[in-house]
Amino acid sequence: MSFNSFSEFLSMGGHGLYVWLSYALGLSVILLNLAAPLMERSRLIAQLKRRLQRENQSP
Amino acid sequence: MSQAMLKVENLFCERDDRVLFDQLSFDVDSGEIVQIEGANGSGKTTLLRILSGLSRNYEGDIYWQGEPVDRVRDEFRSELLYFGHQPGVKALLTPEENLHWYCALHASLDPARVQEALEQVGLRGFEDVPCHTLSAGQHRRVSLARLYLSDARLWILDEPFTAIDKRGVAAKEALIGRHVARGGSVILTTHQDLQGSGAVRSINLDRQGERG
Amino acid sequence: MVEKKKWLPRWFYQLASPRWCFQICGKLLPGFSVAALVLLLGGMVWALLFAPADYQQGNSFRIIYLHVPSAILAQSCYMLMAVAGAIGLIWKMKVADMVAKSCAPIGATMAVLALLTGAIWGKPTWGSWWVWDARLTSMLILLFLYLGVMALNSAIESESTAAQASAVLSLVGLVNIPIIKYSVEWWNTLHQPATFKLTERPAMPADMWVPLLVMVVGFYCFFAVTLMLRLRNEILRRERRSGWVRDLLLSK
Amino acid sequence: MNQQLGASRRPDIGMGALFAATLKRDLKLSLRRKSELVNPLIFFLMVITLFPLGVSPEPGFLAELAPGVIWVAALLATLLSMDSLFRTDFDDGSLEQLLLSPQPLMLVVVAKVLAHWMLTGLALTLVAPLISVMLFLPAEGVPGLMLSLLLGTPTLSLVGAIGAALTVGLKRGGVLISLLVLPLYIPVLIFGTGAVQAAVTGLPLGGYLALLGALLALGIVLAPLAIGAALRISVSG
Repeated sequence: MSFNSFSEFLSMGGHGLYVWLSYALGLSVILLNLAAPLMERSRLIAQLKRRLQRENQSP
Repeated sequence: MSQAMLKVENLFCERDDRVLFDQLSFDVDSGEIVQIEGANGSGKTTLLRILSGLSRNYEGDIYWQGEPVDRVRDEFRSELLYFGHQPGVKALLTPEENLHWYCALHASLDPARVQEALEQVGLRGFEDVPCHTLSAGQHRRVSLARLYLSDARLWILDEPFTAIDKRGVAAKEALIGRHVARGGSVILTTHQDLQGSGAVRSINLDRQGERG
Repeated sequence: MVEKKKWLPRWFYQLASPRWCFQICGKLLPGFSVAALVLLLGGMVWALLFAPADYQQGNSFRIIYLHVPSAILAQSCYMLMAVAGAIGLIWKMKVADMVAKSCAPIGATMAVLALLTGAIWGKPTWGSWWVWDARLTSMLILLFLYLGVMALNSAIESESTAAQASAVLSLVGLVNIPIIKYSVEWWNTLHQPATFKLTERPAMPADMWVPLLVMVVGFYCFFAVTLMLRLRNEILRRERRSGWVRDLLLSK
Repeated sequence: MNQQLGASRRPDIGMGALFAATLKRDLKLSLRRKSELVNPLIFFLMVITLFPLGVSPEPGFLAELAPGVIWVAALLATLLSMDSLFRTDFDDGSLEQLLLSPQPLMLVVVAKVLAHWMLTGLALTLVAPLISVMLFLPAEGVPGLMLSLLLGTPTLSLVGAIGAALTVGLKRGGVLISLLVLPLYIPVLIFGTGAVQAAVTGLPLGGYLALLGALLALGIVLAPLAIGAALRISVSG
């Protein structure tokens, strides 16, 4: 462990803003990259289903 | 030679979410005229572009004299004359300059015959005026002069008779007839009935679309 | 396909089948997800808590554990995109086209992340948010290349034409990347003396580079997950008219 | 008229003739449309004029800025003219005829790019001394400027043509081309301005010119391949 206390861990030797900003950005980019295709998937499936129903109604 | 000149097998093509044709198969033999029919938007132009090798968004096989067309691309191209929607005529160049460049693209054509071809389409005296000063019909005739120059065996003509007067149409039909008599083949689309060009086989794309 | 190339292994043809690819991605997804989660979480904890601080840069050095993996991923993702595009062009393989298309947005976001973390690291180190450092500049240009491919892909309506055109562009980009990198590095040495760099450092101790390695592998696993998610969407969309997609939809 | 069909094939003849014919045709076409011919030049001059107005007219400062400004302006002027390279041919159907020719497509493509370069890159190179006077570039830098432009602008045309070929089927390709092509222009820009700066400070030019030449050689070998493939793809769509 490189830190003695939690507040020291948060401040990161004065560079806390930069380190935590980076990790927040990193996490959000990763989560965004997972959320986007998952949302796209549910949207796509709903759209394709509607389409299929439309086609079945009017063959 | 029993082999068909052009053989199409199981052609499939879709555009904008719509199947234009599916499992389309036909042969074109030498000495044949094949007319592609169908309503507007049925894929006539698309089919001609696929056959000529311009469009590659299709599935299926096309054979030129028994060989897959992709393997004999250069031979195929030197035996092909394609006449599309856009006539391929530069408005800033004169009819003569336009045809000379066409001859440069097809090394087998003799530039010395350009004058003769222009005379045949009735553009004598217009050889050296820029094409943009010509009428729409004359403009198109510059492109049609290629038919008189050509020694290609397969002609693919997309609406060759638009903006051409009656007498011109008769002359073009006679030309097509002569081409076929020499052993060439023609695949074309037209809104007019063909007369006096011998036997015309037609392929209708409308029924294709329903099946697909 | 006009002729089948006999010398290619069988899995290549199986991969060429969208349906098979969709299923295999579905099977691989859980494993990769778990691996990515474990490696990324473990790596981050290790990087933030246990890795030693750099004697020159202090704790801002911990940004490297995000910056380097994202930069590496941004580059390899471009490579994959171009290679997949080439396979799609040569063998008319639909799945390869879809892989190439799915790669672009992931790679672009990775390039953005590498740029942002680089800029944030620059503030305490160089004293400004942006320095025309060779690596950052090349990464910016890589981002432009990604944006170009994506813009071209979305501008062309026909799906197969868009895929082919993007493939040509990404191949042109692939040839250019080494040239761009070389020229930028050379320009950089010409214009400013080399200050100390974010990455190139002699003999990093093991307790610094092991967590870095964990993060790099974790990022690759994460990349595999998000690529497969996107690929499955793309397969569904492009194969919407085929029977198996219809059956799949009806069963849901 | 009555000759046997396909009788007198003369393949492989007329490749040089085709190259010359295409070059002549494209030059003729540009010369008959005078406004388009001078537009890139006027654009070049105007961009140059903006810098003293926008930054500072102070000679020493401008002299320092000159290599970069001239190169960036040349780059943008080339880019501006790029869109029309295949556009008119696409619109009137000439491009279709070109693609259906049994002759090698690359030959025609290189001829077209050469014609384009002669009327943009070469023209820009020739007016560059005038511009360098306006921007107070020291006289020692002028040969370096002209040589670097002479070697660099053909590469710009070749790479730009790839972008033009990729976007020729699109209605609004103009802005997109810049997005696709500008990142690829960066090495030429770096080595080009490097050459001019070296010339100004009296350093040897050879290395820079060799690099620009290497880029050009690579471009001549690879770009026509990409342009040809891109044209077939664009027309196919």
